[in-house]
Amino acid sequence: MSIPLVPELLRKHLADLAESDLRIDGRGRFESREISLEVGILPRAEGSARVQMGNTIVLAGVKFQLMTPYPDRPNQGGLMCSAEVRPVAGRSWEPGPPSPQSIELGRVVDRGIRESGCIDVDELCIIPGERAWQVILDVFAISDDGNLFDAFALAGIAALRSAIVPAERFEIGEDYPLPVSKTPTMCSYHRVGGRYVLDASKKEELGGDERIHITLGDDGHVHSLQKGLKGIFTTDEFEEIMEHAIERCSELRDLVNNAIEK
Amino acid sequence: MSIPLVPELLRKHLADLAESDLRIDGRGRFESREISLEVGILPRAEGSARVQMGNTIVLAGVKFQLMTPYPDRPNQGGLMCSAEVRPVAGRSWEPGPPSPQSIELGRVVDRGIRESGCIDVDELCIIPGERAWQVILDVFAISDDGNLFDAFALAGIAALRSAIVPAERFEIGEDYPLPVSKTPTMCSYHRVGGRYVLDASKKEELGGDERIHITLGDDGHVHSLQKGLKGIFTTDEFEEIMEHAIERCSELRDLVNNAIEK
Amino acid sequence: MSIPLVPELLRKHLADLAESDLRIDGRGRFESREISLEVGILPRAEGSARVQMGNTIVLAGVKFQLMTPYPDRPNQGGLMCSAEVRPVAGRSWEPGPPSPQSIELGRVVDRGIRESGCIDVDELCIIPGERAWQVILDVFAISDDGNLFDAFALAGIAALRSAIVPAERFEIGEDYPLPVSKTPTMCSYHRVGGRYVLDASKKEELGGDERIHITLGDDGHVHSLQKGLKGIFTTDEFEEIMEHAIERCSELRDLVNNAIEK
Amino acid sequence: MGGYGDVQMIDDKGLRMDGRKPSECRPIEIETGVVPVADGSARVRWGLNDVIAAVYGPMEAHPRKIQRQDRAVLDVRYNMAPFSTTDRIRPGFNRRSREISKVTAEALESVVMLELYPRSKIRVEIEVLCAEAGTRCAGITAASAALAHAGIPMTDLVVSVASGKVNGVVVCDLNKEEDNYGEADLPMGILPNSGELVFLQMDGDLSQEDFKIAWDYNMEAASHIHEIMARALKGGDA
Amino acid sequence: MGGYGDVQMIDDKGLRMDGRKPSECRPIEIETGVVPVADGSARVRWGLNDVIAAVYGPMEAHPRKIQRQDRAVLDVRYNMAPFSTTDRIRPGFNRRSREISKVTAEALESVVMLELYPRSKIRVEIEVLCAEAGTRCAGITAASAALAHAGIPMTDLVVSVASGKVNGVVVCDLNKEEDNYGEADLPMGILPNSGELVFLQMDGDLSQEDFKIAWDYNMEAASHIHEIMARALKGGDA
Amino acid sequence: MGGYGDVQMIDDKGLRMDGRKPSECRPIEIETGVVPVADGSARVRWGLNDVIAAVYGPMEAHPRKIQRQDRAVLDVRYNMAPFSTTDRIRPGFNRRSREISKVTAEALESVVMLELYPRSKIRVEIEVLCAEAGTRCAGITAASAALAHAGIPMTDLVVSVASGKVNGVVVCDLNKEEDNYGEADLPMGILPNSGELVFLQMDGDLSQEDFKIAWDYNMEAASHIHEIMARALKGGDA
Repeated sequence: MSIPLVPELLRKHLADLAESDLRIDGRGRFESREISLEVGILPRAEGSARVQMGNTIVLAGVKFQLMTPYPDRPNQGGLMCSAEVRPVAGRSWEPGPPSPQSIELGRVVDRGIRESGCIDVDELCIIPGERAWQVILDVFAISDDGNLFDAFALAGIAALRSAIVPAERFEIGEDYPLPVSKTPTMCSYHRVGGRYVLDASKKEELGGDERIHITLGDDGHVHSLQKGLKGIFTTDEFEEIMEHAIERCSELRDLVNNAIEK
Repeated sequence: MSIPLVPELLRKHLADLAESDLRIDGRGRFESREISLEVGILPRAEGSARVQMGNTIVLAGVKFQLMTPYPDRPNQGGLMCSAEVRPVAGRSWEPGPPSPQSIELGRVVDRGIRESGCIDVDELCIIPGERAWQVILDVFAISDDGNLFDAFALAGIAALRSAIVPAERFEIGEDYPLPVSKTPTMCSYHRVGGRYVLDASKKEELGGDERIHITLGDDGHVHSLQKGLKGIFTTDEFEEIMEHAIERCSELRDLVNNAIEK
Repeated sequence: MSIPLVPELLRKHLADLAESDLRIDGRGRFESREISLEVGILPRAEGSARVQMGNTIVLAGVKFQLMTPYPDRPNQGGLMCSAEVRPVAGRSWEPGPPSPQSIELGRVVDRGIRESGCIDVDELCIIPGERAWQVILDVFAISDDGNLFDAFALAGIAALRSAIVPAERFEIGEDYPLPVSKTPTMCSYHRVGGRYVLDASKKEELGGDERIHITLGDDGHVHSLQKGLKGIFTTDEFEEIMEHAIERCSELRDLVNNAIEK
Repeated sequence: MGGYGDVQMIDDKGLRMDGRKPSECRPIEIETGVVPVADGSARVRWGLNDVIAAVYGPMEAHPRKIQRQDRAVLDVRYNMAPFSTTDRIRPGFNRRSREISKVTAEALESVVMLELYPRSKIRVEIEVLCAEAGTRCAGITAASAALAHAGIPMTDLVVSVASGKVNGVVVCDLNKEEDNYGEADLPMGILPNSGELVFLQMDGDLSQEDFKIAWDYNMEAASHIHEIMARALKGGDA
Repeated sequence: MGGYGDVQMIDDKGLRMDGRKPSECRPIEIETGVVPVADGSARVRWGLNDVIAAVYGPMEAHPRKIQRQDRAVLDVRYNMAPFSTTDRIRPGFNRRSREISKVTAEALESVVMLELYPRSKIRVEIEVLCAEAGTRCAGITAASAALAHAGIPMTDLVVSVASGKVNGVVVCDLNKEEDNYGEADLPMGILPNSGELVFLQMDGDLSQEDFKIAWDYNMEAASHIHEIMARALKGGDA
Repeated sequence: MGGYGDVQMIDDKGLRMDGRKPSECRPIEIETGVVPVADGSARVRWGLNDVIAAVYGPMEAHPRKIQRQDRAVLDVRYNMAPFSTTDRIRPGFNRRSREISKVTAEALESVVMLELYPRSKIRVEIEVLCAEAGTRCAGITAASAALAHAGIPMTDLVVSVASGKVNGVVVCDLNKEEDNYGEADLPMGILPNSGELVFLQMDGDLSQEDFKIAWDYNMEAASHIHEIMARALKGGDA
């Protein structure tokens, strides 16, 4: 059966499938695409990761810079997370200044990592008031076949966990692994055909409605939430996906741990 | 009688009224709309003012920052006046980078205040060559029903005159009122229906020609002039409005003095 | 005979002329338009030059600033070459951010000068790690009738060779001529009517194909090359124009030397 | 870990520094018609927050490429005035404002009957004149009131409020100090008639239990805010 | 108060540092045809000022949204070349240039018969190559000459000149030192045939009496500049 | 003169630090299909360079003003990922990238049969993921392979390679250290079937004799790279 390309027909098609609890690629409602995660794949970066989820592929790279601490926080280094989507990643991503879509993606990924407190900026201080490390995480989409949010968050935390502080290159002691105390992971649910599904593909995004992004920490604590796009949802619907997210985020955390230990 | 919306018809209508020395809202040629001026209305600003002239409403806020004096002027602080019109203020104000209209408005208001010398930047110096105050005046349009220039200038000088230097917050002594030695005020004349009128409404601006902005100081000295828009005027015409401006600017100065003394 | 304005017809016309080894303005294949070069023509610049090649007119000005050397190169000053084309220079130059055409022009001219090593940035250092001269060369098109590249390069090196370091104005000793150890010159060949010609006019540019820019140093050494625009060329074709360039660049160098000595 | 544990924001009786109970909102006032030249407008004063929203339209959408054949475009801008905070805000591009504008637009699109105005545009301008924690909630609330004041048909109003956590206690509607030293912030946009949601964000650290309490506080506060809004709109939607 | 009172710019005989009388202009030269590829062009050398203006058009206005059905659009840009001043000027956006471009355009629109060229555009490019006080006046004057040289119909020429005040004395056409230490500057754009105005700005501090003197100096200077311009245009408008 | 003469990059036997002969390239691998959602894509690993190119189109060109009635528009972007170099690269406008994008586009336009797709657009996106001298050559090579992989008709492939000079010796395909201390760099874009050129740049200092040697090294290397590319494309063009 061929898949319709016109958004309204695609929408109808997805709704029809949903009636029988089916998805366009045969997955179950809360079934994700196959995920692979590799770390240490970018020789010029101090930490890096590659995530592939179906045909969605993203890279993350960590770089370090020296900075002067801000006067009002002399004992702190910095963490910067940057995530723009360049037009290489798909037909719909246009060149030009960052779109609102791209800004939202970057900020939600940033908050999930930052708000978990997994990087202690106090530990990044070298000499109070004078020198500190600035950690810069750049996440980069190679191929967008849907659900960039989860791929970005996963690649981002894995790249941080694999990062080595390049102290030798800056002539301030020996290299050492960046301390990362937690492993926040994100999972996202899109409303497709009227109900929420996990890990939507690009086609499901195109024919779907609002999405909800949930970032949970090691202990199941909530670190970040975001509802995106036009749509109305109920407390019951939210509780159902939160329940699933607790389980799924834990699986993703195991995936990161395994990749790092390799 | 209904007011025409098409510019050319509006123009004609205004010209017809002018023949009988009438204005679209019944005012006399040199009669302004009702003005109200309040100061101290923005809790986060160190000085503030609100001006309402008919349905034109603007706010001004003063903030202070510490700066390092410029090497070639080690004994001087800084004064910055910023006035952009955001799209909240009316249907015709578009989002985007500052339009030429907005830039002209900001610069004319800035010059009227700056060129009067009402703020002595030498008095803003704290430690020569090291620290000085930078005074930042931001003027902001809430509702543009014409003659933003006069409303901006009035709110701007009133906000400055009401400002308290926040020395305590920056831990350099006690708070004290910002010294403002003069009270420059602006009044603007638009050519409507062939002759100049005071305090044009938005409709009069739309159906009118060039405008002249006059800023006078306490002693009737001229501090700033600007002719805007396409149009030709004579020396006689200018002398007539200058004569009126001397009186009007003095009334506006009284308005500021009264608001401050309250 | 009138010259066609439609690009395709112009192209055809130029090809027809080329068959008889003719050019649209009667020149030989490797014949340039008349060139005039003057230096010292801009009173506010520390060095300056004006080049006219037919109806192409450009100016170059040199300014000096004090800079703090970069931490990793404490003994070096700086050289910056900037060349944008503003819309004054011709109907086809649009206002707005620098076009790719303008960026290429600036960078090719910059490389020709920089890569020759004619300015020794070590000689620009005043106090190692603290103060050095930054030399800024700005090239500016007044009238573009084709071959801005060669005009820019010629005006640029002549302005540098005429420049006086304004040490007195900055209170660090006496003024002295900027040391310029070489005189790189550029000549450019456009494919017009199927074969390369020297110093193409605007019409030839409009009806032509790719162009090749060659910058040679005092000893005939190659300092910079650039092929621009769509087009395919052979090694033999390149060798022919390189052979001519060796001779032509030397003539242009004499022109600079003569202008400076005057 | 961190210093904020030392700042005592909740007293022995379980009350907050400004005397509120954990579930209690700051005082809120809503007023309409504050921008005379707009088609609809509202002002929300909420603690020290002072936020106005103005609505222009429906009007022709141009350039034509932004037009939608089947509905109106909702063009929402959230902006903080330069003098709205302790440290002056530089005008211009701002990633935070862009994101808040986007999620605010998406919340409002969920209720505005855009399909009634094909090929047109409705502009919603939110300006924060004075800021004290919770400006995005005040902005969404003001925008919803301004749309109603402009007579734009909506399936429901939107009220927005945030609960959070401070000194380990879940509290509703954080003030500035609570926000500075707080551990989490959960803003929501709620349809008061159905209890459904159109806006949700969250930052910080909340256990699943605390999260549920914060959620419920927001739901309760939404009813309270709705009463104030309905009064301001003179029973227009209640 | 302030140091400029100490700098003596007017000597015992009432003459200025460069020997001029208070009402006297610096030397002015006007030349046309300086940009061969333009439809019209002019160069004004005025003291050390060296300013060129080029005119392109009337040409088709595009994109179409900028077209006016009943007249041509006049697109004016004033720019200072990076090497035109003692301190190099960085290329790029500049609020001062934008404002001068705007008021210059409005001055010229007042005389150019734009209604003869509906839906078209006329570009006027003003480039300051060397600057010494009064560049906006030199720019307007050059632009007016360039428009005439391009054969664009105008109801009158525009000449522009500024008077000001230095050491308490009103003087015409300030040079750089007078501008640096001066107390006021009053640039005007004058139609030489009618004595009417199309451009007016002023900065500084002038009493009403001094203001009138400065005004009259400008009017006189305008006649003088007009003669020079008319000669340059070969009697084209005189 | 200068310090680089002291760094010995060529050993007694005339071999380079990484063991290569002067005329020898670094190892090159080419792979296609690396961007699954693109219409064509290729990855070139070349020394430590890791560069991908993706092709989208032919697709409708919009806005319409960029359309060409007689051919497709080739829209090429070269970009370095922020983590591709030792010092992080800030995203955003970059004059170097703009120039490389332009010359790359012009090289490819010389072979892509654009006239087959009037009014359409072909997007070519080149992303440098890891950089080690010669990224523009790797980018052109990857783009050419990606266009072939997308099935876009071309009159020939383009392979690109640079030779240069280090310690006075002409060498092919400079690595990072050689590039840092080198005296010249001559990148060329070559059509492997005809030996013609579509891309040429050069920086530095080369005598006419050395220049000819570098030219010939590039020509030889082009054949070698062409073999690798043809294998990657499964004989698609060989």
